[in-house]
Amino acid sequence: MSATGSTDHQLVRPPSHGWIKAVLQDPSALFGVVVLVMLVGVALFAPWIAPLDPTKQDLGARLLPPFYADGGSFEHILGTDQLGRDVFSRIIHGSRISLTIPLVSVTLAGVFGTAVGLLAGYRGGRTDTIIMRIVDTLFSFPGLLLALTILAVVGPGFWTLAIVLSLRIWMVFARITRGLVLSAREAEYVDAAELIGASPARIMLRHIAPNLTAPLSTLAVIEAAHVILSEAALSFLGLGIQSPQISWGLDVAIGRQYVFSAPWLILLPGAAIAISVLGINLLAGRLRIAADPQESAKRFAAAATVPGAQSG
Amino acid sequence: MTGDRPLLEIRSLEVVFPTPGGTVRAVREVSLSVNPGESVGIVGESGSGKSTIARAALGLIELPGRIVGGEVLWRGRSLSDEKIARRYRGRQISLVSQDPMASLNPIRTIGVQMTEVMARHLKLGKQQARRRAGDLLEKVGIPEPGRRLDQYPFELSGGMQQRVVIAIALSCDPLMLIADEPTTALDVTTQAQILRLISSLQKELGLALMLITHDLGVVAGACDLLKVLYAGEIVESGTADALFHHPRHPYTAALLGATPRLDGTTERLRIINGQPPDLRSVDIGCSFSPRCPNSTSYCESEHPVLEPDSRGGMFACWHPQNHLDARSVPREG
Amino acid sequence: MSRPLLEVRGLSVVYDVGREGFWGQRRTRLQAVDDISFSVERGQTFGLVGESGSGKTTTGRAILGQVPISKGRIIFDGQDVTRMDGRQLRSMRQNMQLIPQNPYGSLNPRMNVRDLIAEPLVVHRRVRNARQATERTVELLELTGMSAADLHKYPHAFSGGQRQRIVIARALALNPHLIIADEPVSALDVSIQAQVVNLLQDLQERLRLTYIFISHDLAVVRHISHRIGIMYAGKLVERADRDPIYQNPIHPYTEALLSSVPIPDPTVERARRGEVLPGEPPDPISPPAGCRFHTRCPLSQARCVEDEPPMENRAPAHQVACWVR
Amino acid sequence: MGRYVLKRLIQAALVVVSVTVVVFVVTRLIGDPVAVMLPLEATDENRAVLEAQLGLDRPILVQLGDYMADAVRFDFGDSLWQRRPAIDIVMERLPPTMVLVLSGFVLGLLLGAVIGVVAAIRPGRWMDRLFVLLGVLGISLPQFWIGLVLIVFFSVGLGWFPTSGSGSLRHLVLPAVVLALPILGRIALVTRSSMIDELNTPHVKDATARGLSRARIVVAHAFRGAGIATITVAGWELVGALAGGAVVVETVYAWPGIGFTAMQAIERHDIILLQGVVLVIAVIVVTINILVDVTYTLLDPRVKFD
Repeated sequence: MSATGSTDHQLVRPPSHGWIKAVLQDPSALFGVVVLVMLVGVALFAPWIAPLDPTKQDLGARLLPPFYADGGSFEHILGTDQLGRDVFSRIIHGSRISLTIPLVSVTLAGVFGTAVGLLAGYRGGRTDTIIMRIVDTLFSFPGLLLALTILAVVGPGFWTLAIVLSLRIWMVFARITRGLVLSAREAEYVDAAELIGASPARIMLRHIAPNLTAPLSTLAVIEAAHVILSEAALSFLGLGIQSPQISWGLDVAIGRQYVFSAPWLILLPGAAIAISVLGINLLAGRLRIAADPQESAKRFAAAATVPGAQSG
Repeated sequence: MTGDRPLLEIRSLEVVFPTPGGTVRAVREVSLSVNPGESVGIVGESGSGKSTIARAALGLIELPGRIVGGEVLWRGRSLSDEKIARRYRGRQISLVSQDPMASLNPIRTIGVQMTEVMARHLKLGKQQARRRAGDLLEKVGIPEPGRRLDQYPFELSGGMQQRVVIAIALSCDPLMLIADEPTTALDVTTQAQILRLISSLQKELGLALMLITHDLGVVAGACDLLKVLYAGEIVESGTADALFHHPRHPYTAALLGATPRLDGTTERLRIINGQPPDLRSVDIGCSFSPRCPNSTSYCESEHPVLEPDSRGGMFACWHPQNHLDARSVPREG
Repeated sequence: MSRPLLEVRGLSVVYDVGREGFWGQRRTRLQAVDDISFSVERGQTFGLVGESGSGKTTTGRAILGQVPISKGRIIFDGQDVTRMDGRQLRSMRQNMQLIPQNPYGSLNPRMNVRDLIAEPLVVHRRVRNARQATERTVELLELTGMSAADLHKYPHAFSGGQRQRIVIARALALNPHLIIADEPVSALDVSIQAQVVNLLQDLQERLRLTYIFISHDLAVVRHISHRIGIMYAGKLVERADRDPIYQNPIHPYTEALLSSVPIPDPTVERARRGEVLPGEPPDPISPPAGCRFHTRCPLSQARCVEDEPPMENRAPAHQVACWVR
Repeated sequence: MGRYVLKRLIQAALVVVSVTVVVFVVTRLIGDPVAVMLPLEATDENRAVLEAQLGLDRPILVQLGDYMADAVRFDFGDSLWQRRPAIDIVMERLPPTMVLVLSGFVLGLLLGAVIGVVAAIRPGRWMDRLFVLLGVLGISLPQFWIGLVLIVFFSVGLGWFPTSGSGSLRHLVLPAVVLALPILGRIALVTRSSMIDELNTPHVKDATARGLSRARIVVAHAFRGAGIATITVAGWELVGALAGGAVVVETVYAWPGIGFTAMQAIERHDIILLQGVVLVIAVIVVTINILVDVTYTLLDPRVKFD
């Protein structure tokens, strides 16, 4: 009804594939893409990239500073730790945990949570009430503390860690999926499809599911960042990844004892975590906008308010 | 207040909205003025630019929209100066917008929303403002005004909400009321109540009224003067009687023919073929020419400008209708 | 005339809308439709008119089996739909289709025109292969004034009026007998509204369709309907052929409704400064006893407050529920 | 309304009961508390003694019953490490945690809300971009790391603040800032986004058309609406700080609170003390959730009507 009627039409346009272009034009999202590509690349090719064996001890070369500090050299470009292991190589190998743990946890949580959310959203009624009551209850659990307790009692390890972390986040997938299904079911075109007699399976696959993919993949990216942080924190506290496996969080914990003499042992592995998570979160922020046409129209409007910005 | 100086004057206004698909030219070369006590109806379909004109009249073209030409003057002073606009807005020019539920803040009481406006413009104290708010609610026909002040908008029906919006609009004794589709969200019987209320308040208080609507029926009884908008331009203006009985522009005539009437006699409605133009790429010629029965190749290449006709009205058309009754225009069948 | 295509007898629909009381011990019920009856002849249009909350949309939904019926019968083509089992119902439903109000929301933005229009054909296995589906889609597009060039476009490429044509084509895909059009033109501009109304009339003639035309707009209803029912607060208050409704309305509500509709003619508008109907429709959760209109009715009497007026014949084929008139 | 309150209370009780059961299942069924608590060289006899002492030789349901009955009275048994009631230790260590968490929370909430509101006033401008980046940083930096980095710079390098411990306001600064960071980040991002939505609602635009001042529109209209989302997130963040952030931050700064105690209990295999910590935190978390719900009804009149 308004003069901007034609912009309203833009809002109901399906999310187009122009989002790749949009991501690349946004410097912070581009940073995120670069970080993610590097994380995956480094993790995949760690043995070939790392100059030295990350577990090889050299007690003669203990606590060597990185190249930029006094006494540093390019032989151990980021210095060595208290056992003379090469920090650069350890950071490169540490990326593997920071990639695999979120991959496993988010997949487990995503598949289970989405299934539960679909069930609740589609069946509705009593099923929905019971499932959502359970999900709400789990949301009120003291998360990290409970995870610590489980890990302390069961004993740490890759799979325990991955499962405990997925236990903390599956409810998010369940709740979001249910919300998406419910709002998609409200859509008039779903109602229209029901009226022409389309089967529940068809309605689910053809009319509801396409609404889920974009927001759920964005959610997976956000939760991956969350899992990386939790893994690092648990490993730092000594209840996550255990030596001789390599984790950035674990290395920071080791470096802690040398906070006065060898601060790089804290700064560098921690920076690896920070940069990875920052990159992923920045990318997720852009993906969220790309997944939501309304959000991107808003973004366009906001960009148009900046003098000199593109105006179509 | 002198009667001969217009309150609101819009001169050659041009407003654009950038969108991802191109820049929408929402309002093109629109000029109009409203004198004290006058009731002006602005009629147009969606996308015709009518709401943008309402916003412009309040100095409220919001980003990303931009005024790229012309000016809006309130009693001779430009409203593009935000400081000036802010002083008059809600004080001398008030707005009643389409959806009362959306127009009121859902989580603040009606009393707060009424008194904050009076505190701002009239510098009234809390008690004074509240008393005046109660009086205003009574004036717009809301029963138990004292109790209503402490209620939230969702506790009222749509018709009552719109009365509250009208009460807020009148709260600072404005000179002009802009009503932008004030009854579109309401039921027919409520619409009749609200239209009656606006008309009687306008007469009683000597307000100027700018009534913006897509519904020819709504302006027929409430306005003395009309402007017909098409694709961001005024294509015809004049007195209500002239426009309804002797439309000159083929669009005005076609709109009348397409409007179903309760007292109509024909089985078939007259249709206007085609769709309104895409405002992102407006033709050089007459915007209505692709849909116009009178259109010639000349219309496609030459843009008609508003010209006065013998009865004091204006129209922008190369091949206007004759002085015939709209209803005698042959109907498509 | 032969037997009507659709008969609605004593239809009532009650919704559960929540719980009440300190512990939520009472269920709140909303009687959306209360004991209404009407019939629709083949090839004709029945206009169902009312303001928001009057129950007109619910009535349409109940006929389509979209909301559970708490009382009454729906007889379609001589068969009682309310007594059918799942399979019979499924095949019966193919004969009734809906045209919803909002052409912007009712088309899946991720499907192109071909997939949208062919969906009913695919769902009900009316076509054997993609080629047949496309052929039939083109046929339907042309029937509704669109063209084959639009086949692979998505809804966002169309204006409201064009989308409503796509919606109509989709509704016609299964060759239905009855079309329930729920405010099909109220989201459209006047110039487009006329196109769609005329298209519906043309299609009715060509395909011998039967319509239930649900609308709040008495002016539009007048142009398309043969017979009209007026609803107020879940009740049908007046039912008659078109002309008597407009020329000799009997129920005071019908009269008030007619006088509320503005007429696009300043001379007429200025002349008809009659009383405006005061007040607002009652709360559907606790409607007033007696005649539901008595709270606003200028003619209300003691009896109206106590007893509910039955639907009675006032003239041939003209029924009214009112004690006073 | 009564139904709503009752429902919330039942749900709160349900959360506490299920946390209790989960802790019981984890410690008694999945894990082997005796093995965890005893040194490696312990004999079978030592085992039997400890089992009897903890009552682990009785049927599992009897154990659960006793356990629940005790838990209701906050009796979790004696800490193995300190040989005194676990609840006493927890209660001693709770106040420092509350001081830390509340100061970090208030800092994060206030700064985050202000940043979010300021950013939303002109979306897309450099100020907004800077604040968004700040917000994303807040939620991206690992707390244990940023805690150590601050120690490296401000304690080791500049000597402004002590590296660890408690006792003075100066001890509080670094841990409180670290705890505040993710809260600030999330609150800022959420507040900004809901402020932008709110500033674009028709009622805010119409308030502008009524000539209200920009300040009044931003504060009394937009922020009041956006505040509802902020409160929700603030509730989650407070819970997150208490049940997660505090453990990490207290460990980094040796802050003698409940999180530090939990880590000490784990190191000393003191499962009884650990479960005491978990259950007390669960009760506090549930209380916070109820408070958030109450705040809702105060802020949004529509909630009262369910």
